Parts: sequence; C-alpha cells; structure tokens
Amino acid sequence: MALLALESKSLVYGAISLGGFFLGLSIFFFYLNLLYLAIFQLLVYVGAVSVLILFAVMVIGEPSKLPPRGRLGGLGLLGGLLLALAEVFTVFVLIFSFLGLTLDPIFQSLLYVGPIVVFFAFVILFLGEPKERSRYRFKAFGVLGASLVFAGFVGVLSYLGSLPTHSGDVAFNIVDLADSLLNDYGLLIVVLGLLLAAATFGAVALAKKEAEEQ
Amino acid sequence: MAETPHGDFLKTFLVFASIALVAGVAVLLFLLYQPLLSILSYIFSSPGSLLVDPLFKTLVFPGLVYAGLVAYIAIWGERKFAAKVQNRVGPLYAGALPEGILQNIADLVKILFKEIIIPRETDKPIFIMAPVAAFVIGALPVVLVPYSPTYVIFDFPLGLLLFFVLAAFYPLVLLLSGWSSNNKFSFIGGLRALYQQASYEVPLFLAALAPVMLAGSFGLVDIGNAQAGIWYVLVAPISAIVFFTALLAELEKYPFDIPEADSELVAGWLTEYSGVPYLLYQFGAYIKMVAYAGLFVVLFLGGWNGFSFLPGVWWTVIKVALVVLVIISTRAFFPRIRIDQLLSAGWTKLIPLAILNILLLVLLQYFGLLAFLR
Amino acid sequence: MNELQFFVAASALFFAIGVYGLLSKKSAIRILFSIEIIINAASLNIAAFARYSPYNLGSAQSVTIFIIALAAAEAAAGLALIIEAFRIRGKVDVNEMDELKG
Amino acid sequence: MSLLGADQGLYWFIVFAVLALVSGLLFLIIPMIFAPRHRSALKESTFEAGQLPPGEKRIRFALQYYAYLLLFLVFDVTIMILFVWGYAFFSAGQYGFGYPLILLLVLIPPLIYTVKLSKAVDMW
Repeated sequence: MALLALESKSLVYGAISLGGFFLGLSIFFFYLNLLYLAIFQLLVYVGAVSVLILFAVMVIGEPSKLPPRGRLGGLGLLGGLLLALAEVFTVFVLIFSFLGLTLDPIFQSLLYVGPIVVFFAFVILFLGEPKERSRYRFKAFGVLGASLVFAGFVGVLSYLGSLPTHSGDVAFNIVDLADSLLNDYGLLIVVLGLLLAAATFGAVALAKKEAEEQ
Repeated sequence: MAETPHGDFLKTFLVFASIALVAGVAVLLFLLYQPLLSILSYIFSSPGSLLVDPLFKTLVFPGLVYAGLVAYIAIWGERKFAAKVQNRVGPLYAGALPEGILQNIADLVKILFKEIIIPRETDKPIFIMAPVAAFVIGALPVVLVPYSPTYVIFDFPLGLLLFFVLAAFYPLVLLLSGWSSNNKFSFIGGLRALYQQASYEVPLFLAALAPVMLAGSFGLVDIGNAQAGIWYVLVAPISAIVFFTALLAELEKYPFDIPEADSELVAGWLTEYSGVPYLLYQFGAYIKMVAYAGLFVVLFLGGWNGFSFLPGVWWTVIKVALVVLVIISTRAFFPRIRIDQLLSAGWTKLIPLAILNILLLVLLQYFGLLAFLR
Repeated sequence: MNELQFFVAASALFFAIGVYGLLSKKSAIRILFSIEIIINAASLNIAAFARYSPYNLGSAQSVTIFIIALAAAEAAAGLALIIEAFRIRGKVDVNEMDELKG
Repeated sequence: MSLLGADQGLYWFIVFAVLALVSGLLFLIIPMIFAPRHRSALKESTFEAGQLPPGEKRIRFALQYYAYLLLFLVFDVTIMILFVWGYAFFSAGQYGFGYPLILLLVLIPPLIYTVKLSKAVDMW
C-alpha cells in the first residue's frame, strides 16, 4: 500500500493509497491492543491528514500529461501482483488472528517469505521501469538506500529473536496513558501547544497570501 | 457497443462486482457458520433467548432492519411534514392510512430499474465505489449505538471515539465523489461538504467531551448507565445545544444543507449521480441520521433511563423517534445560511460555547457541586 | 520468531519504502508522503516494543501520541508550503527549486 | 489475541460491514442487469444546467477557506489529548490539572487570526 502511494501514476490514487496505509497501520495498533493509539491514528491521520493531502493534491492538479500505461510490461505486472499478494496475505493473517484462529505456521513462513517476495517485487518493478536515464539513476539511489536501511533492520531483527519478550495479554488501560501523558509529560503538552500554534500561524499566513491574490 | 471503452468498463466492473459478491457471500457464510448453528440450537431450545442473540441484534433490532425502517419512515415523514407546513399535500397516492407511506417502495422499484448514467469524463472506479463506501460508512455507526445494556451490538470500550472516527471518514468520501464527477457543481459541493464537516467536527467532539467527563468512560453503555440519576442535558445544557447544532451540520440537514444547496449548486456533490448510486447516498445519509439521533439520546437524553412502566429499550426507541422528528422538522422551518456565515459561526460561536461548558464543569467539580452524580 | 519481530519487520519495511521514496521522488508531494510513511514506521516500532516489553505502556503511548501530533503539525505546514510553492512556480518539482528568490 | 472481551462485538461489527457492502453492491448490480442502457453523447456529457460545458474540464478552485482545514487538523490533535484529560479528570483523580486547558488556551490566538483572515478574504 505504501509503495503504491509512491508509485501510482495518478496523485489522487496515490493519496488514497496513503490513506489505506494509515488505516492498515491503525489495524496494527488494534492488534497490539493499544486502542487509544489506534483511534488517535485513525482520527488524525485518516480523518484529517489524508483529507488535507487529498485537498492539496486536488489543488495542485494532475500532471498535465500522464505517461501512457502499459509500458511496465509483463515483468512490472508480475512485480505488482506479487506485492499485492503479499499485502492481501498480511491483511488476511491479521484478520484471522483477530478472529482467534491461530495460523502460526503460515504466520512464521510469512516472516521468512515476505521480505524475499517484496525484495523480488522491488527488483522486478525496478527492471520494468521506463528507460529514462535520470529517473533510472534516482531510482537506483532510492533502492540502494532502502535496501541498506532494510539490511540494517534485518540485522537488528536477528538479534531480537534472542530477547525475552513479554507476550501475555496486556489489559487495555487508559488510566496508565492519562497518568503518563498528563503528569510526566504535562509540560510537553504545553510546548506541543505552542508548536501547533506556531505551525498554524505560519500555515494560515501562507494560505492568506494565496487567497488575497485571487 | 462492446468496442467503446465505456461498455468495456461496465462489463469488467460487472465481472469484478460479481466476483466480489460471491467472495462476500462466501466470507459471510464462513463468518455466520457458528452463529447459524447457535441460532438453530436457540430455536430448538428456548425461543425467548432468540431476542438477545447477536445475530438478531445485528440484523433486526438495533441493526439493519430497524435502522432502515426508521430511515424509511423518516423519509416519508420529512416529505409529508414539509408539505403540510408549506400547504401542499405531499406523497398521496401510494398507500393509504397513512397516505403515501408506500411511496418510497414505489420509488425504490423505479430506481432499481433505472439506468445508471456514468458521464464520460468521470474517474470511473472512484465514481462507482464512492456511493457504496458512503453507504457503508453511513450505516456502520448504527452498530455502536446501544439501545439498552443488552440491546447493543458492539460495546467497544472506546465506542464514542470509534463513532467519531466513522464520522471523520465521511467527508473524505464526499470530497472524492465530488472530485471524481469532474463537474463544477459537484466539486464545489464536495468542497463545501469538506469544509463544513471538518469545521463542525470540532464542536461536535468538544461537546461530547462533557458526557465523557461526567461519566468517566468512553463506552456508550457506561455513559448511558451513568445517567440513571439525572440526564446530562440538565447538567450540561450548553454542550447539548452545541452538540445538536453540530449534529445538524454533520448530517447536512436544513439550516446547514449548503453542500447540496439545490437553488445554488443543482445538487452539490450529488449532481452527476442518478439511479442506484443516488439511492445509496441518500439512504446511507438517512441511516446515519438514525445513528446520530441514537448517539444524541445516549449522550444527553439519558438513553434507556425512563419511568419504569416501560422497559428501557422502548424509552430509547421513543426518544430516538422524537429526536428524528425534530431533525426532520428543521427542513420546513429554517432558511439556508451562507457558507462563510456557517464556517465563522462554527468556529467563533460553537467552539467557545463548548469550551465554556467544559470550564463550567471543571469549576463545579472544583467546588464539589457535582458530587450528587456519583 | 515471535510477534515482536513481525512488527519490527513491518516497520522496517515501511521505513525502507519511505527512504526509497525520499531518495528517488522528485515531486514535493510524494516526498511529503515518504516523510509521513517514515514517521508512521517509527511510531509502529515504538508501539510494538512497548507492547512486548514488561513495563508500563503509558509512557510509550504518550510518546507515540506526541509523534503523531508533531507529524500532523508538520503535514499542515508542509502542505501550506507546497501549495505556496505551486502558486509561485506552477509545479512542485524539488530539483528545480534551487533559487532562494521567490 | 483477544480484544478484551470486545471480541464478540468486533466480530459482529465486521459482519455488519460486510453485509452493508454486499447489499450495496447488490443494489448496484440489479440495474446493470435489468435496466435499459441507451448511450448518447449528450447524456454522458457533464451536467451544466442545460448548457454544454464550456471552459476547462477540471477547475482550479478557490482556496478561500483552506485555513479552516489547517485549523481543523490542529484542533483534532488537541481534542484527542483533551479527551484523555477529560476521562481522567473525574474518574481517576485530578491528573495534571491545567495542562490541556493551557493547550486549548494557546490555540485561541491562531483561531481568532484564522477567522479574521477568512472574513477579510470573503467577497460577499
């Protein structure tokens, strides 16, 4: 979904898939039993940020000439299909585990197979791109950086396997959150308020200049 | 016809929709397998317990059928009421006693056999899926509204916030449908809907903070139960008024129906829609109205707390019916206001009022005057 | 292989995708998308570690809430900037925004 | 993993959503099968109150009230923090009494600024 957000040809569809990505992340939060976070994510990201992004995309408008479709060819299609499959699979695993059905073997195999599939999808999509030199170089850069970061994380991951984890059910408890948020981080809330106010002032001033010139 | 991209698209869509339908039915069967077994065993053991079965609750009483029925009556009532006030007759021929009650069924049948016109320059996937999404998002809040501690489908610990999340999804869909129509009227209507719903969500949330503070819970059942002593409309009247006003704006009901102002914008974001998509939008909007009325009743009007000669559920139903009546009667009584008036009124009047009420509650609590609540 | 690793892997994947977008895209809006994706990956990481650690959940949730709030402020300011840039230049390609003059 | 006893409810929530989706699609499919379909260029053109649509297809619209959207984003965050405070305020003792209120207070100047600007921009 996230990759779709970046790669889709039309900006509006990109924005919609970004919204889908936020939604998926909140499903992760639900699964982690951090309900307030999940709701916060939904309200702020899906309800507000993606609306704003969509709005901005519509203001800016589509690029006047969309590159014609079908240039990706078979390889690109295959890569996209693989990615979509991985995504659907992840969602299904989450749903099944929500419903209390344990799919441990599939879950585990997903962890090993998933990254490999995604990596191949990356490569295939990369190969299938239109052959413009400059875009090519940029993409190469991007893929290189991303794979480096991912490799680093995989290193961390293998270390994590040996860590003892606390995997019992954690009771959903908002009082903990309130305690920590309001007592330990109380002053930070005020600082946050100042920052938000500053951001609003700046953004509104920009918007105002815009409106005055129309 | 097959050569045109349009026909192709329709055919592909038909195929995909059928696949989705089959898949949906399969998933539904899979999901319903357990409850179906349980309901069969209920029927053969004790018929009385059928009433509290979750399947019954989902499908019939606080669920789909009930909400649809209330929405149905509300549509008829709105037409009839506005007609009476304006010295017209309203729906008359279909159905007798009350006259015109079957008009909606006639309309439904007509709409089902109407052609779906998809203009050439629309963004077709969004254009077709937006009504369905609007219907689903409009109908889902019904699940969260409790009619009594037993008659509730989904008692979520953060139910109120989940309701608001669903409310926050709605303008997104409207904006998309307005954009995908590629029509000036639609787009301006969608933008107005976005501005209006975004602006009025803030007072809605702030006003709902008062019951949350008083009840000390986000669960709607808890909030309803906490009002056994006194209804919150008496404790926090300003919040109740602000909530009701913001609710009218969220539902695009009459003083605030700017997004679909028919004398200015043809039909706002609905301009290019016809037939079934139009039906889905409107029906979803009315079901949403029922859900919002239920939320208002639970938050401020005491929910199922009433005199003891009727069971609690009936009190909720009666109150919801009354609130729906008030909501639809605004159509006949109020003129429309301008978008700038609407927005500045929302930000400069409703929000300070809501904050004022919160401060009042804080002061009352500080001086220990709210001790009688618990 | 435990659940913590699944979530950390997911967050790593999102982070990598975000980095990829940040490095390879030219449209300012897509770069904003990438930044949002990276921030979300970070918050998912924090949440996952908090959930599977034996300590109190409150602190981590607070931190995540602050992250989301800051990201919201950043999105507001960023989008205002992008729209302003679009108004001045007619496009939002960051490679061509190399003048300090508006 | 269980959602704290909300399992059952969540289940029915999903059932309801699927049901609504399926019925919506069903409604869409019926007219595709039964309804007549006559195509004509005029019918499929964009509706413009009886005229043929002139000018650009996609309009660039006015940004008049854009500032309100930014404000909405900021207030959304604020309200979520206020909700935590409101929840804790009565039920769990007096946590961090003033901070969220100060947060709200800090946001009032931008609110006034925005409303003023939007009013100044209005061209009614």
